[in-house]
Amino acid sequence: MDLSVQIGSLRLTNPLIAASGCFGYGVEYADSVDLSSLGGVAVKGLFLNPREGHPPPRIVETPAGMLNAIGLQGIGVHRFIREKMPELRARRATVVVNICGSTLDEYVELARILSDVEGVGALELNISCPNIKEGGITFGCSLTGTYDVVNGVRKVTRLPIIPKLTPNVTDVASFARASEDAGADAVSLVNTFLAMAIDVETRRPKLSNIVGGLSGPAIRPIAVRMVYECRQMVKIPIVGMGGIADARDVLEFMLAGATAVQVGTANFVDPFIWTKLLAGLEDYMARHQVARITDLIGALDTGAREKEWTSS
Amino acid sequence: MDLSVQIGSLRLTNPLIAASGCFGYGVEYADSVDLSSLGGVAVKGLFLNPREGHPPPRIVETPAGMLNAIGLQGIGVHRFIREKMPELRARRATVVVNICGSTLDEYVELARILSDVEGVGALELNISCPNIKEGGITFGCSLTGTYDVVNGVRKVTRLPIIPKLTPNVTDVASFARASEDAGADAVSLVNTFLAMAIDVETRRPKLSNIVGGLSGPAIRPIAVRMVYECRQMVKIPIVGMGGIADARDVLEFMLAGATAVQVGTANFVDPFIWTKLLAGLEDYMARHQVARITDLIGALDTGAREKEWTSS
Amino acid sequence: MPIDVEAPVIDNRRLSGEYNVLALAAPGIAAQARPGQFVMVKVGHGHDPLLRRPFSVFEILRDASGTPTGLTILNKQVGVSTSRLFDAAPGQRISCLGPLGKPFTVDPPGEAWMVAGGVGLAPFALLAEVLHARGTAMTLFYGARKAGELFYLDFFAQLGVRLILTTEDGSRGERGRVTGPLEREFAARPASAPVLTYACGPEGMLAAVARVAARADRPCEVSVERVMGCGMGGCYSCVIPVRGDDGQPHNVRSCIAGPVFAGDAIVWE
Amino acid sequence: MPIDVEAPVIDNRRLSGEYNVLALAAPGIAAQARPGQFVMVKVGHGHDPLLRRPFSVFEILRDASGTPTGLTILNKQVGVSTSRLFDAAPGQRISCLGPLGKPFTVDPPGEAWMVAGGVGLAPFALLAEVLHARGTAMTLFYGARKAGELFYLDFFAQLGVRLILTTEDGSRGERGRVTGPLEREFAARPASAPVLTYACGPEGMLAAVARVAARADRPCEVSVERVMGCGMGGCYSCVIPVRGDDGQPHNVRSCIAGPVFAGDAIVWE
Ligand SMILES: Cc1cc2nc3c(=O)[nH]c(=O)nc-3n(C[C@H](O)[C@H](O)[C@H](O)COP(=O)(O)OP(=O)(O)OC[C@H]3O[C@@H](n4cnc5c(N)ncnc54)[C@H](O)[C@@H]3O)c2cc1C
Ligand SMILES: Cc1cc2nc3c(=O)[nH]c(=O)nc-3n(C[C@H](O)[C@H](O)[C@H](O)COP(=O)(O)OP(=O)(O)OC[C@H]3O[C@@H](n4cnc5c(N)ncnc54)[C@H](O)[C@@H]3O)c2cc1C
Ligand SMILES: Cc1cc2nc3c(=O)[nH]c(=O)nc-3n(C[C@H](O)[C@H](O)[C@H](O)COP(=O)(O)O)c2cc1C
Ligand SMILES: Cc1cc2nc3c(=O)[nH]c(=O)nc-3n(C[C@H](O)[C@H](O)[C@H](O)COP(=O)(O)O)c2cc1C
Ligand code: FES
Ligand code: FES
Repeated sequence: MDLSVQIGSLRLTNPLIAASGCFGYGVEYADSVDLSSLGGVAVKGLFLNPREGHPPPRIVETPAGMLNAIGLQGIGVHRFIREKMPELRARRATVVVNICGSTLDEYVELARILSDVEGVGALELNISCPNIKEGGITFGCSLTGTYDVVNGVRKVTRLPIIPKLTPNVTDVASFARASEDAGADAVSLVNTFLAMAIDVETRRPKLSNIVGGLSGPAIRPIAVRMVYECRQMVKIPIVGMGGIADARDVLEFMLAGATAVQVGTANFVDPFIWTKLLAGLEDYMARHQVARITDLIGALDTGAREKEWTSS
Repeated sequence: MDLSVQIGSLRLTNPLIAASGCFGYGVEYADSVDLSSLGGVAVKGLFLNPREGHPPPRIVETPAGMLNAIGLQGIGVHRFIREKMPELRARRATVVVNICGSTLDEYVELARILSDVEGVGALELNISCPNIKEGGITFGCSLTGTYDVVNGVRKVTRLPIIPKLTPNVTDVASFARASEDAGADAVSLVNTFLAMAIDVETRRPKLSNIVGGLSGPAIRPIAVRMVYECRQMVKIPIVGMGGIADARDVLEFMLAGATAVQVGTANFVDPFIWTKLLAGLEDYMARHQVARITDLIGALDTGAREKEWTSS
Repeated sequence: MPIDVEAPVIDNRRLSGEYNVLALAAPGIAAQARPGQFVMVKVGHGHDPLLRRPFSVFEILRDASGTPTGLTILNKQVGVSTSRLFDAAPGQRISCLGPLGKPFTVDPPGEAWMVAGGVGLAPFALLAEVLHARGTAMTLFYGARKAGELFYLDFFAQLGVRLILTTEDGSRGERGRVTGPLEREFAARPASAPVLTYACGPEGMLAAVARVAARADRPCEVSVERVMGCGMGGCYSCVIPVRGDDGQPHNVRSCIAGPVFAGDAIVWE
Repeated sequence: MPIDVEAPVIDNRRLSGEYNVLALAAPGIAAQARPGQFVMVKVGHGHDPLLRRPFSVFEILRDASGTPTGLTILNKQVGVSTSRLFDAAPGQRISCLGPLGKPFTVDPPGEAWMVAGGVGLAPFALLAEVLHARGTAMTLFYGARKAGELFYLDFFAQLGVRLILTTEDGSRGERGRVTGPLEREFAARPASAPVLTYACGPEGMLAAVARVAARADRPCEVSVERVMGCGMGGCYSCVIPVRGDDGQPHNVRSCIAGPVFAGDAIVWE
């Protein structure tokens, strides 16, 4: 049974990637989870410089979902390379570095710096974080902004680059297309949905930042639709995510057109989810006699239904 | 305690409206629910002519939500006026007629016809149904399309008109603005989110229409954010909806800026929800000494927090 | 008029690894329920699962004086909610809305044939009880996958119901599907003998029964199972094509126009 | 290393209309847990509620031979999950992940003062047991809203803990807040007497305790309660400002750098 998938020049042993911002820098989980057993580890979004992020409350639970407004707290790229990369290399993790800039130049600079770092497997361009004002999502909500960031980064790196798309747009597939045109190796989607929750007793927003990003099972049906739309529009691989909580959900994204998936919120609920997901995929492949998991990518059958009945 | 609210020239005895497509033509519930106790009843979306809608499966449950692709099955405006309006009048329901056209002219024609019908309280312009190909959402996803439909209808009716906005856009507030500019008395939002679900065992979409609209508690945080955004942009009343399931949820939408709300999916779960919602609102108003519910509209407090502690 | 009750579980009897009979204290619903009607059930709080699920009223429970005290449902574990119903503990409360839908005609022309496939047995316990009280002669054609999935046979036998059983693996009764013996019985019966056939089970079976009955020129009523979002006519999820006055198929809400339909009204796909 | 157990509920003891002690069979976690550590608990299946909730390890349960068999949590009903924990039935399984977080220092300089506000009592049962085994002299300053919300007094008394109680309504002990007597005790004690103060409760109380201890020039450890999404360092939801080497406040994840911090490390808001 072959679970490996390919994202540009990067081969993943399986399609399961820990989603950025939901797995710390990976090292936090290194004692509980065999990092090398994951397809990849997307580390928390990095700016050039350290950031403190937003004041708490930073998360709030909603029906089958959660809002977050972390505000991209992080140690910055230099400390990341110094303090975290050695352990990630030692644990043989396939590292996807999620980068975020306030300006186009910052993305390019980050890409340049990371291109020389041993053990970095791919760059995920976070142009879709709904929680910060500067940069990020302003690129992700504009087709030319998206094109420019991808194109700028493309010029300075041979690492696979994966722009991460926001779902807060009318036509996400056009952003996938702009990314492809600009030379992206893949696109990943979705980042979180801009959302809010109010404490009616105090009449205040439940998050200090007023708005935050919705993730978790609640958004899965929208995310699957978006992956499906992008699949019709681009040829490059799609990394799908949004609410994956079991192996069936992984398969749903893959059938809709994803080559690999990321798991975010569900890791909070179950840090040991990875072996369960892998077992579920293997069980499915065995039951359905699927030799290579790549055979499932985009294998959604939209034809007519057969009719048959048993005395069930 | 005054629970009444005003939408254009229409006074509602309370802010609770049954959402279109989730309450049949109202008459289905007339034996179980006192229709005159509701702020309003938005009837199932009507075209000029009868429609059969999509083949089943038409709904599928998702985490804290559901997808539907009913395809606007309906009896058409003429049979509605003949067969349903008499009972709705007899039950003293405040009727909001949700109309849908394949062309601009059809919206205008529907508005013209309904303007002369006794007992019609307002027109909700469904320019946001994600489940049909012709018309509807193509207007709702274009600012000029939205403007044109509202403006066209405005010219032929003095009934309050409420364009219903789709959340499947980058900037919903700009659509509220276009509606206001075109002469709408209010806007309602959100209609459902375009989404899909796949049966991984059969590798087929779970809905016959492949995609459908996501509703229910799952979407509430996104819908509340959108109401909040529109509140900053327009002066006309907002009718908020999306996942309301208890009185706290109603209050959340009102604090975010809604003058009235609609309840859809939750009515499927609990057809007797209306008295519970009303009781919840009254309890809140009593506890917080709110004399007029209109005092709560947009009363979100985004200021800083106080600090205090007790030995709890 | 349907009512909604937070009904305490009185009893949960396992019939097999998949089937159980759940008894709910819901006197108000029980007092109104007629054979073929259903209830919409929600297990647990929170929004996942979100929607209610439809279940036929299986039996009416009564106290010593005959006053209805509750009802049972025959539950087959197939997914989230049915699994929770399978595991429900006595005392637990389950939200139960009903009775809903159009019942069977309990005024058959002399003889009643009930055709059940699997969990499609559910509406027939109550129907048999009501028809037994009227003195109607009854036959139950009952098909299942295997012998261990044929339930309540004594119950029906005690009401004087003639049992004709089939299993797909042949482990009890005739091997094959339930429409086989049905066809033979029709053929064996003079065309003038007054028989009303009732059927409940998978849709393919219902279509086959309707076809067999039509061929034999007999009336038949089928109880259909479409995915139901509300059970009250609110959502239009549960439609089934029914031939209209214009001779054309029209989508009709099976929750309020059904779940019981004349077999020849439905346009089988 | 934290482990995840589908722990059966052994016992659910109600202490009041809001508080209960829930005993869970989780030997693997119990064997590792140290005072001040916590577990992340999820009640029920489905995605609503979605996230786990953090709870201090209250007591370690042991069999006759002293081998750990499980743990208890002291639960206060405040919302969805705590209500489910309040109503949990023996036999029910509850997903329990732990032990997590940095424990208290169990090596106090002679004397240990524990300061608990309300449900902030939770980490001190285990701490008292461990310190008792070491022969450390202990005092518990314990404040609640009213007498009926002061629990486990006998438990602490039996371990030789001196009890200083306060209630907000004066129904038991001193009226007012727990920091009042704490301040007085500090004043009464010679500055050279070796005392380590531990505090757990609402953040305002922790800040006050830290202030009082600093003013008395004593070390203190506080266990903070921030909303936690994961408990493992994954989400950055649980941060608290801690003074860094540069003298500036930096947001630090309280789930892995805490929940126990030196009182003077935290930059109280
Ligand atoms: C009028 C009527 C009467 C019924 N009576 C009985 C009965 O007496 N006993 C019994 O065991 N079952 C009965 N059913 C079927 C029962 O409603 C479904 O098995 C149940 O809804 C499945 O719920 P779930 O959460 O376990 O499954 P899910 O996890 O939701 O889904 C599992 C499977 O069940 C199907 N399903 C889901 N929801 C429905 C729905 N609302 N209606 C029909 N199928 C659905 C799905 O398509 C899927 O294939 C009846 C259905 C109808 C329409
Ligand atoms: C390290 C730590 C140890 C704790 N130990 C205990 C304990 O031993 N006993 C006990 O009763 N409680 C303890 N708590 C608090 C407990 O976690 C919350 O009361 C619980 O999460 C509320 O869950 P809920 O679903 O009932 O409330 P919800 O319905 O989710 O919310 C109700 C209220 O609780 C607050 N809350 C929600 N989630 C959390 C969270 N993850 N952390 C903190 N507050 C939250 C919300 O802001 C809201 O005001 C501890 C918290 C932490 C951080
Ligand atoms: C707490 C939290 C922090 C996140 N931080 C980042 C981030 O730093 N960079 C990023 O690209 N996405 C971030 N995300 C988005 C996730 O990577 C993912 O796109 C989203 O949560 C949807 O997946 P899920 O439903 O599986 O969580 C964050 C999400 C959460 C919940
Ligand atoms: C089954 C179903 C049918 C619907 N039909 C219509 C419709 O005909 N016209 C319309 O404007 N909205 C329709 N909607 C959208 C609802 O009116 C509402 O906007 C949406 O469901 C969000 O609210 P909720 O989460 O409370 O259901 C429908 C929704 C559902 C679930
Ligand atoms: S189930 Fe909703 S209309 Fe029939
Ligand atoms: S709770 Fe997730 S980082 Fe601390």
